Amino acid sequence: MFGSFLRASQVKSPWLLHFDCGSCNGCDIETLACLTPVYDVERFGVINVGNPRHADVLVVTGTVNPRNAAVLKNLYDQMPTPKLVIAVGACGCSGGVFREAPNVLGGIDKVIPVDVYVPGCPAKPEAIMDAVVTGLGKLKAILEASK
Amino acid sequence: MNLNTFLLALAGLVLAPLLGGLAAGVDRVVTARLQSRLGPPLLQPFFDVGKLMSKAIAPASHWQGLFVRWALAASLASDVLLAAGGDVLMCFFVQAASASFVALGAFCGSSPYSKLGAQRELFQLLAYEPVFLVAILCMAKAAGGFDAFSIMAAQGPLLLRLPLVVPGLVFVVLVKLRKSPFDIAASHHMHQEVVRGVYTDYAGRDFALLELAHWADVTVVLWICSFLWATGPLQMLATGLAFLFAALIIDNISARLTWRTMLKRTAPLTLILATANLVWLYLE
Amino acid sequence: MARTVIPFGPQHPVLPEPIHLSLVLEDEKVVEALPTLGYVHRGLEMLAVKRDYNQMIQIVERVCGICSMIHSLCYCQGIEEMMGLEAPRRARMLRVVWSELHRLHSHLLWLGLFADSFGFESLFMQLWKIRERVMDLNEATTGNRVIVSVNVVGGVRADLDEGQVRWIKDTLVEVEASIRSLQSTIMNDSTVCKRTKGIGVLTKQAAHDLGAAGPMLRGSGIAQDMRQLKYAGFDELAFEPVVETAGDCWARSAVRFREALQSIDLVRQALDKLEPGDLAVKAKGRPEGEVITRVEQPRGECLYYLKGNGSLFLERVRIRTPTFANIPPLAAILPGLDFADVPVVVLSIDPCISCTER
Amino acid sequence: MRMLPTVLANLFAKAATRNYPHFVRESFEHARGELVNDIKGCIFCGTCARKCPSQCLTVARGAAGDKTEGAWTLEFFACVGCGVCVDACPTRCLSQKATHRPVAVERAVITLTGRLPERPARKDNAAGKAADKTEA
Amino acid sequence: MIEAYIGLLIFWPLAAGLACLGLRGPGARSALVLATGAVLAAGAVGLATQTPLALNPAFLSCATALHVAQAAAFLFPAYFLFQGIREKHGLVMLFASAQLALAAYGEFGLPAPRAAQDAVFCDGLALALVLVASLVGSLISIFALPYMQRHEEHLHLKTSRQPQFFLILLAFLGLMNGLALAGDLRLFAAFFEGTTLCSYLLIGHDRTAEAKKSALRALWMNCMGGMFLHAGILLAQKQFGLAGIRELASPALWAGATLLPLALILVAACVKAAQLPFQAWLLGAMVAPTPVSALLHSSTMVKVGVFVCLRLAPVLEGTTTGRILTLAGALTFLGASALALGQSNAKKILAYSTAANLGLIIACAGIGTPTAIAAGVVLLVIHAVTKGLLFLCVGDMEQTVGSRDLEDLRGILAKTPLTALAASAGAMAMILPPLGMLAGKWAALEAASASPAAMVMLAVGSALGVVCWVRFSGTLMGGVAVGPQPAHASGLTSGPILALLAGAVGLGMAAPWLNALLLPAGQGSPLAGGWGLLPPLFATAMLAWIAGLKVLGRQSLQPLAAPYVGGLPQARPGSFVGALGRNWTLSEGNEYAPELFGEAKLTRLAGALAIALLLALVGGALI
Ligand code: SF4
Ligand code: SF4
Ligand code: SF4
Ligand code: SF4
Ligand code: SF4
Ligand code: SF4
Ligand code: SF4
Ligand code: SF4
Repeated sequence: MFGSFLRASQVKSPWLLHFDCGSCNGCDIETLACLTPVYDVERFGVINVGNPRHADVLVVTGTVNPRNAAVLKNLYDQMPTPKLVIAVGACGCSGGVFREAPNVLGGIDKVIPVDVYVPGCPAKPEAIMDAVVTGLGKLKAILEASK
Repeated sequence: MNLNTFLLALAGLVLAPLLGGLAAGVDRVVTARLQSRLGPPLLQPFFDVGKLMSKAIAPASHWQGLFVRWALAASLASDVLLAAGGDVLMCFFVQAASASFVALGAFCGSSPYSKLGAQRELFQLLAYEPVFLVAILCMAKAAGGFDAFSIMAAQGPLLLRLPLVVPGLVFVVLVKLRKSPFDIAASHHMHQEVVRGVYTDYAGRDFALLELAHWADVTVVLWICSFLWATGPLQMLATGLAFLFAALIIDNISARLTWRTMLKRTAPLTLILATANLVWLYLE
Repeated sequence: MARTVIPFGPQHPVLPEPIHLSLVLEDEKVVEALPTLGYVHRGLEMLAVKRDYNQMIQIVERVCGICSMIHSLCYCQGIEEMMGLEAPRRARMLRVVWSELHRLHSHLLWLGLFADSFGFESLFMQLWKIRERVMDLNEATTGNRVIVSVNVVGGVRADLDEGQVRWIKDTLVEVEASIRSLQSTIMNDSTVCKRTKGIGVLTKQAAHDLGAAGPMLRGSGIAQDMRQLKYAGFDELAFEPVVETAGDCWARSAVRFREALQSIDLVRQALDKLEPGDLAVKAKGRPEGEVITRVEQPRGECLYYLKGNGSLFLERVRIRTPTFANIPPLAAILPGLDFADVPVVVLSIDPCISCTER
Repeated sequence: MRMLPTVLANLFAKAATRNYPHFVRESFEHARGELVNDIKGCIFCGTCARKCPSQCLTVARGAAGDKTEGAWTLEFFACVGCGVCVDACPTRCLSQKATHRPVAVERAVITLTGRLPERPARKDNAAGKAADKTEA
Repeated sequence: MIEAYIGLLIFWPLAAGLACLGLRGPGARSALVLATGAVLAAGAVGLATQTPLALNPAFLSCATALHVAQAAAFLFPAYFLFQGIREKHGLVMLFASAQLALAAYGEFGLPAPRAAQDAVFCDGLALALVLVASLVGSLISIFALPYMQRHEEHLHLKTSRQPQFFLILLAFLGLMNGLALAGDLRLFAAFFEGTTLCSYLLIGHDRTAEAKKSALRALWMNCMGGMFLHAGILLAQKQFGLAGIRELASPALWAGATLLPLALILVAACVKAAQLPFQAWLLGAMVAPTPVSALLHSSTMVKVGVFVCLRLAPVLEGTTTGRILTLAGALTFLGASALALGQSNAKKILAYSTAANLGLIIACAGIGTPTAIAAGVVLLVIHAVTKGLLFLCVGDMEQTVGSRDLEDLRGILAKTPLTALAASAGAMAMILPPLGMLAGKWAALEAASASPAAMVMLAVGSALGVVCWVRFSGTLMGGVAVGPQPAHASGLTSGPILALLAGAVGLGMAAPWLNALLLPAGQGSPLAGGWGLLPPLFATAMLAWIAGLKVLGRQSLQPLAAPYVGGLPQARPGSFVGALGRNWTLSEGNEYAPELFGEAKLTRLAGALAIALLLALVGGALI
């Protein structure tokens, strides 16, 4: 019983860490908007924690450049497993409109594995919420498989 | 120690953290509603703890596990003491020990935010402890005994004789619940310059245990506050909830202050009020 | 007194964007603050050699998502100047409408983040709740909440019909009422004042000498606003820069609060002046020559230098953004602050790193 | 203190939250959402690909060796939804839905193939065969 | 048999000290000191089995002993006066002459008092002091063996001055035992002056300018204390014609009489106990080698003050003098705790905290109820052990890193793990429930219920103490070690530390029972009601201890996480790559809030209040 409660909890309390990895702010403010009254992702148990050691879901907006790649990798490594990564916006998915800019390496999957991609420029808050739900579904499947 | 006391103690051990968790759930829901949000389910805090329990972490220090468990033990012990009708002062000291362990563990951490948080945690302790102590002294004086049972058995509501300790107690509740304007060491919801402050370096199971300890603490604090109107269990519940609700409202209508303001203004002010009440009890 | 070294950012919960400050504290007071940038640098100005001047509109619009519309406005005005075009009057009025809606949502966003920086969560929530109304206006009229993509060289590519005009006006009445209901909290609440009044003071002289821009400049008592240049439709609108004199965080917040209301007023004026007409003139030829154009962004003066060489591709796009101008003043006011005030002061310049670094 | 009326009003009023995904608000009419190509109408002229500021479209004539087939490929992770292609398309076969593009769990591109118009191109008989093909 | 124990307790240390002077070899010295420790321990334990007792051993009750004591009343002040003249120190000269004058008056101006009923009188309180002086004192002396060796190496002395040092150190212990057991006021006064002399010599041991200054400061203040003591004794003599301490401390005697003599003696006690405004001499004592500070702070000197207060406490119950004394003690507790909080110098923290805790004990004495006295005695014992531990640890750490500043002690855990952990544990033992210090504090708070002002001061002071000690402990536990790892752990260093650690924790845990054992003879019941719930609490604490240690064992195998530094890369542990591409070393400093706890301002404020209270103490006795 206790074990199943623990497993159930894992998909009911996604604490997220947002990292702006070279985004234009468009996706950031939409991510932030998710927390605000009209969207209120806390309904799904989401808390925006500022600290990778408490986070379960890493939400990354923006493109990767040589400088922030190291930071992104660090933050990812500091998160305890199991963890999810959501790439938000065209930039996060692929580098978007900046793919060919000189200082851009591309999407964040160049540095860390991505679980859910959220296309759009910027991604709509609804899409970001979809991503959280999809990611948790994915996590649930993994947990079920490992049972 | 007879069987009755033992059962009461056991109830305190088990129920107090659960009640604290429920209070945290109420807090989350009511806060959301005050902000025009729907908010999480009532049991969300339990899911949070369950989730934290099942995370795999690398500890930030080899010592933290130890301190976390000591903190939890101290918090639970203070619950047990209170439930079994023990000495309220001692219960308070035991709880302060819990806070000290939390701070110690944070000192052992590796992140600068953790250590900064630990410093601030201590300043918080410095700010609220005297007020709380004096409030308890007032209760004991008014009720004629230091143990929980005799305070609860006091004639009529203590509030009528202790109006001036109320601001102090609200201050204590705000600090203990980590609510604005006094969420100085570790912010509760929105995150501040100290990141998670004293909690920065705790993660996974350790953090879950700490959360349990926090719940136990909240129960103790609200319980002691409820002594102000202890004419019956329902009245006590209502008083406790009233304090909780007051804290939530204040959290939502004020900005967060700095520890300097807390230490230089709020703490002395509430302390003076509580002391005045104490003196008044003596003159009576 | 022992020193504490705090790495503030690039990932930090109060920082909306990655900037790093190496802070040295003594007694929880800042004694040294060294900023580092480069975490959002994309090098997008260089994309001008790969994207033609029309495609560059979409690129510069993504210099920053918050005042995206004003970036493309500045750029398009520059190209128009280079090519000798003049946007039709309706287009110019519509540009005012959308650019002021952007300023409005940007200021509400900022006020919310600012409230968050001193831990006033419910105020943050309230402001962002109001802001959603403005975002709806954007999405309904242009198709996107944030990156509206309305500007083209020669005019605009979206229009408002009668119903929309009425709806915008009605919505703005409600938005204005909601904003005004928070006025006393933002300007007079005792805890808020405790955290903002007298914190991070930038004197008028220092603001001038260090080249501050936007509300940072106006909060220190200098009445300078690029809208005084009367670009787009501003030549026909009544406009006075908003000025506060205290120079502290409170003054900057007051400037932005009043500017949010001013933007609502400007939108109304512009909507009233809308007359039927063309949306854009056709751009002929290729841009050639050099121009410098300036507009007022929510964060202050933004400057574009454009150089065309007669081909489809510009030779140089150079952008100077307001946050860039505000960093020296910030570095000047940080030392001596309480650590707890660092987020408040950093946010008070409304830092926008993505445009600073591009 | 001054915030008190507001929070109390919030407490007793209905929450502003839209309970997405249980309640989905209808999209605004002209919202620029998911880009779709009615491939039957596409003449593979390549205008969209040339105009796209993100350069996320490729149009190939005579793909797969078949001189009568054309392929229209959208790297949708890089599409910024600006609608420039939609405005530029001569046959108006491109459009944007009002709803946003669903999230994906894998990297993918969308390739649509269709029959090239017979010369001279006539819009009405360009019988298109649409195929959704996703490649990792 | 018991007479032999007492004789050994008092005279063996003196003899061993003299032998040290003769035997200059370090080996012989070590053997002697260790033997002294063994003898004192045996003597103290032997005494404990017989307590309470009243005796008239020949060597203390004979006329010769009294003559020696009477001579001492002249000799000590004369020596002090000589020192004062040599060092041209006006205050020393003033108070020494005053003492001489008083001695002369006592000798020639007053009729000889009735002899004390018992020359030796040992109840729980006296036994507590004997145990403390003998056991803790011996451990400190043992610790001093390797310490002084290194100390002199460090100073590059040509001829060792250790013989003199150990002479005084050991003699001090004998004097303390004598003082605790003396039943006659004149004997008592002689021992009292003896401790003043010893402390003067020990503080000045290093002969630096600073040491000299501090020693003279200690001297003039304690001379003044001695003057008050003599005045008080003489007044009492005049009033009642008595010289027995036990008779003097019986409430019946004082019924209806003015308490002025007692008030004067109490002021003397306050000086010895380094209460505000006399804390300066104790702080100055820091300049001496650590074993000296340890001795002064834990088992000797300052304990004399609280011993006197507790001895007289039964008389004080319910009197104005008692109430004022409580206030004065509480004020010192509050003021010194606040002062401790503002310090980063580890020894200063310890010094202020000593003053604070003694203030607490004095407050207990002022309350004077059996509960309060019991609490006071428990505090006395446990404080001695804990403070001794802390001083030894700080001394060892200071020798390891070359600084006694808390900020420089970060990362010490990696260098001298044993000492650092012991210090950390000692610091926590000062505040943690259910350990003795906290239990005592708690009992004091509840006992003080007659005085709201004292209660509030105690409450605030207690919070200050918690903050101070957690920070102390946390600072030692945190931080990254840099630099080489010097290791010089010798058994003579770690042995006393471990023994004191065991004592601090063990006695702390045993506080409830200890208190029952140590109650002054004929005093009421053990501490009131609340203890009832303590045993389960202890059990919980033990369980948590075990559970925690298990986790510690498991976790010590796990790899550690990289610290959260905003996501920045780390080039090496304890740093981050920050602005200017530089490698920034993560350093953290504690917050000392100087604007609130600044030393100068607070000292002035608290000092003024304390002087007022002491004046009231003396004045109040007149009415
Ligand atoms: S996807 Fe678009 S809105 Fe999002 S960060 Fe990139 S450019 Fe900005
Ligand atoms: S002046 Fe500009 S280009 Fe030169 S080093 Fe500095 S930042 Fe770089
Ligand atoms: S400005 Fe940016 S893109 Fe250009 S060279 Fe420097 S780093 Fe590269
Ligand atoms: S100042 Fe720059 S980054 Fe900030 S909103 Fe404006 S354009 Fe964007
Ligand atoms: S060249 Fe640019 S950065 Fe340099 S001073 Fe001029 S405006 Fe400023
Ligand atoms: S005219 Fe249209 S169809 Fe023909 S080549 Fe040009 S773009 Fe393609
Ligand atoms: S919407 Fe814009 S980015 Fe997307 S394919 Fe069309 S032109 Fe390219
Ligand atoms: S979608 Fe339109 S513009 Fe693109 S290739 Fe097809 S017909 Fe041409």
